[in-house]
Amino acid sequence: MKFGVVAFPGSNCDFDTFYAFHDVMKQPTVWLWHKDHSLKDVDCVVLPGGFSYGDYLRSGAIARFSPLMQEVREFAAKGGLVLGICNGFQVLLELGLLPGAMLRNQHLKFLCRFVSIRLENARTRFTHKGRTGQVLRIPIAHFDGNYFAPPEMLEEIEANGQVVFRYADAEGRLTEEANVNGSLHGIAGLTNRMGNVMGMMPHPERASETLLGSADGRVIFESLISRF
Amino acid sequence: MKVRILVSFKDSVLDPQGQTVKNALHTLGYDAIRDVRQGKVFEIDLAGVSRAEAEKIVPEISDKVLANPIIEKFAWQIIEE
Amino acid sequence: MKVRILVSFKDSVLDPQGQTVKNALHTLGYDAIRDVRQGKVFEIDLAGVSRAEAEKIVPEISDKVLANPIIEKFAWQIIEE
Amino acid sequence: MIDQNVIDNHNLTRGEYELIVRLIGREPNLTELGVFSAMWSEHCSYKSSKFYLKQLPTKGTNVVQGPGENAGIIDIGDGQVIVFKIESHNHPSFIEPFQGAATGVGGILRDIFTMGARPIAILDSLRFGPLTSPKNRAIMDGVISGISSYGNSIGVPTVGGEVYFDDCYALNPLVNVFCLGLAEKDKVFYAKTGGAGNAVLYVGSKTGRDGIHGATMASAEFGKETEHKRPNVQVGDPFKEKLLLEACLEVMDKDLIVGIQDMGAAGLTCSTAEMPAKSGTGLEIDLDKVPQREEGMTPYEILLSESQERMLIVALPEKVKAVREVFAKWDLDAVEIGRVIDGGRMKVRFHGELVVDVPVSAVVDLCPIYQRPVAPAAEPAPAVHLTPPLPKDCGGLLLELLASPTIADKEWVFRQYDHMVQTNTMLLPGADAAVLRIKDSKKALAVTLDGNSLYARLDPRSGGLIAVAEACRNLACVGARPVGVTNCLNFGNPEKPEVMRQFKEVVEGMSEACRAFGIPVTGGNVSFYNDTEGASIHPTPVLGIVGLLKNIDKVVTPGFKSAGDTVVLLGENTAELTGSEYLKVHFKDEGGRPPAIDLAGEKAVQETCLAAAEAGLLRSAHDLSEGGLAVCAAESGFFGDDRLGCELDLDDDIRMDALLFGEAQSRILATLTPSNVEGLLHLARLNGIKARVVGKVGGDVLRIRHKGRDVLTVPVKTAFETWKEAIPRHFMFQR
Ligand SMILES: Nc1ncnc2c1ncn2[C@@H]1O[C@H](COP(=O)(O)OP(=O)(O)O)[C@@H](O)[C@H]1O
Ligand SMILES: [Mg+2]
Repeated sequence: MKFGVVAFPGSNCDFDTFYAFHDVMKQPTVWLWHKDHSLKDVDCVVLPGGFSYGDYLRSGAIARFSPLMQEVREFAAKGGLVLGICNGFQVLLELGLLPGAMLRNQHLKFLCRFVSIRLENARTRFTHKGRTGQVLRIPIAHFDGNYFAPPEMLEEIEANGQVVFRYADAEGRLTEEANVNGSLHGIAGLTNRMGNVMGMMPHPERASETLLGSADGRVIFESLISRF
Repeated sequence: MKVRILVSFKDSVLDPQGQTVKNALHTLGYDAIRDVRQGKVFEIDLAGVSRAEAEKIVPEISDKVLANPIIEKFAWQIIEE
Repeated sequence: MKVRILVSFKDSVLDPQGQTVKNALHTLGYDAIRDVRQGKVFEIDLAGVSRAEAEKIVPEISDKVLANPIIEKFAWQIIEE
Repeated sequence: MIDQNVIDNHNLTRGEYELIVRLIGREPNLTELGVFSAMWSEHCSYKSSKFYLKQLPTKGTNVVQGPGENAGIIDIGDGQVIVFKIESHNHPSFIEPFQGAATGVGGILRDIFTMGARPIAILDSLRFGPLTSPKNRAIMDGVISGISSYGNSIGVPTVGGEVYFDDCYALNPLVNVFCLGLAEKDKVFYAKTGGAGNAVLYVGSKTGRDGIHGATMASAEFGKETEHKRPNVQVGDPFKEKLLLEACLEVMDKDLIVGIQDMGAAGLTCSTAEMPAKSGTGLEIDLDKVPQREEGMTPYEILLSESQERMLIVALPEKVKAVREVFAKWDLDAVEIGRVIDGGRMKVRFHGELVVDVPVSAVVDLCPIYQRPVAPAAEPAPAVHLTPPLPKDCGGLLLELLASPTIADKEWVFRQYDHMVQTNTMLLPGADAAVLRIKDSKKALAVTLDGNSLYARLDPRSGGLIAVAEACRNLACVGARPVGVTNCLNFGNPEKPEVMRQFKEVVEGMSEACRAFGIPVTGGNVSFYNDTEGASIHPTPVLGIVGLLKNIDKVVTPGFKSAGDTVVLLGENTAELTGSEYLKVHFKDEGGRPPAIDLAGEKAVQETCLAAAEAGLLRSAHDLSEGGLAVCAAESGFFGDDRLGCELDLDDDIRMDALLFGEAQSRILATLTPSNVEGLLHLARLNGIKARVVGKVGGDVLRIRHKGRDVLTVPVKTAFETWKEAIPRHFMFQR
């Protein structure tokens, strides 16, 4: 598996994400520059977290116009794997590769902490190494992670099994308290209909070494690396 | 030409910032305030653009860039010819 | 009564958001855009308030809560009696 | 022209003005006067503090760069260096908390990456007035949002710091921001010009009218006039700074530049004068080429603007094109605005006219140094200041202390900071010190900020000593040895002899302690004139100390790990009461003397803890500070995953409240598996310190017995919730 980590101006989890794939998971990993038009034959494009373009206007809103995003769009349409983490998720929403939008966290504060998320669908390319119902401990760090979709859209997402992660408590219960940013249906991560594009607010690259408190995020990397 | 574009949440979208402002104002004793909605405003200076062109450009950039149509709506006006 | 309050940075204050939006629009080929300033807009619903009262309340809350007078300025209008 | 009024408005004395005339051989014009006034301001010239700062120990075998550059540099081996510094942004943060604090972060980050280091951690030391006042809450909320907005956006984790509350900060909050960077030893850059003919490039944001006289503002007391100084506030642009950071590190990595300096206080003036002054050259710039945000700016305004996110770079002429290309890649302009010249003068042109022509040395090095009047040393306060009645309900007292915002949980603060980005943070905020691993190595860095201003007010010397000792103790608790010190000295008006006395004694105390610990001071910052309406803040030294762990596996974390572990107290319980948070919170009494400190004993305690950590004996360690033993034991419960209680048995012959809540120095509470206890006690004997088993971990209650009698029993859950809620409850309805 060859991974490509996209660097936008203002991305700041790009190094961390690169490190997780390249150094922790020992996978061939390359940089993809936002101004380029080449995806360098990668098997999976990763849009990292951060504050692309300062998150001015709206999170992810400006990055979506980067030249490279045309390629990403075509790549995704052909079934290529695309993972968006945090700001990368927001970019995918703005690009329309994933449904919905992000609102400001319900308490209107930036929130950085470990959370528990429940794996809702272990039959995706991103999660097949995990178990449905499994609880992962992974950090979040965002201001705009309050997931929103209009009712019909939400219904469709649920009906298709596109929801991959929901905020939960340590036992996997979906409580209001555990839904730290106020997301609709507690959605923390979802795929597109085809299942080849996933966005998630929690940062798996921050949970890939026990040294840093958790290695639960590796489930996602390991799923990507091994075939179905 | 100067145009002003107002971008705000659709009515169906909760506006926690507006709510918080409302609460803050109530705490200060401004009880007459029934509702607050918060949005964004852009004032854009367009050079050498006719009215007709502005009528094409402004909705285009509003829809494509300034507002996210899933959650937001926009309105605009010319404030200086 | 409904009022609309526009809050924006004073002219001499740097507006990084407006600048970034302007650059993005240039990249997209909208070269006519000379300047963009981004601000906030509040739409406030006031119950049982006369015009005279609004003229007292609105500048007061704008100054105290909605705008930061050190770097921001505000303007307001009645949009619905 | 220049009359007394103009001189006064520039915060210069008549004598200083006359010196300027002598140094340049004529009357300065208004622009030149502006240049001198900014560079000779207290903030930039250190004219009141320099004399005393000289006594700080700055040498050490690992010191690559001591004070005098943008930041200090320490060698940590394997070809790597750390670069760190602390800065205050007190005045701007009072005027506009959000932007003031945000630009404070921006400024200190530039000081670090100017030297070729990638910033890897931010810490902040914050002081506010009591949270019962809405105004203080608004300031705190704004400051924290500002730090979070800037640090999070640029992607440098804010991994720790401190938040204190006291009345004295109500009209003068303190915002001190520390930044740590990591660089390769042979890729460090300095503010130098190289030889004549080199090109001078301006990079970053355009210059606007913002922040003119920021440096002078920070060099005067706040009074009524501060009102019209307000438009000086700058707005930070972290996105621009992130681009600047990446572009600067890239031109350095490619070895394309000769020297570089950020434009901080005194803006373009400062970098234009300091770079040649350090290199024995001159500099010539043309202001018409300086990118400007506003129309009709005067040379005075362009030179003194403190617009953020700007840097000055010197490059060989043949490298200019390559430099430009790197900046263009990051969507930034690099504009050639002048060149290096021989002859040691700073020459500034505007519309073809020479508007400044002065010797750089006069501007940078010849500002008068003052030894301002110092009030006589105060009589030592009585050791026993008052004898409060012995408390009946110690459990209630513990809860009262845990609810005191100074002691309470700060999670509400640091969850707003991205403290994990860069994936190095091993110990999250809340621990005694933050610990960062260094990728691709076995090493880790520990960092802490510390300073107790009540101690410093009661006895400035002890305040200085204890601040150093406690910061080192924090490091010892995680298993790290201190390698370098930076400090931020926040004081009132230095023209007051009492303030100068405080300053002098604090610096003496700090110097003595740093010498005793053998750690070099590599830089720092002095913030005077923290007075509002005539009242000075408490003298507030904030120590930033960086420690090194050779083996990351040996890091010790706070928090009880498992039931049955033995609790050992290192150090001695002595009857200290005055200066404590206990007397302050419960009796509103802030008199007397701060706790005594004996540096040799302190070192021995720390050495014991470090040796035990290195031998892998410890399961947890936490130092005793504000709130004393009871608070330390409670917190140790909170920090563990299972929130365990403990039972402690004490038999010291001292007042029970002093035992529970007194702040006797040089103590650490450690836990171990029972089989390791003898090993620790042995190390303690070797180091000649007192150490004893005081209890064991377990249960869900914190229980302390004194001479066989239960004196404190509190369910951990109750204590935890009190501690947890104390700060957030003030912000329930805050925007
Ligand atoms: N309290 C202090 N202790 C040691 N060095 C100090 C102290 N205060 C200032 N310095 C040193 O004096 C020099 C000038 O400081 P400063 O003007 O704050 O630097 P900058 O212009 O980068 O902000 C720096 O090298 C700084 O480290
Ligand atoms: Mg500097």
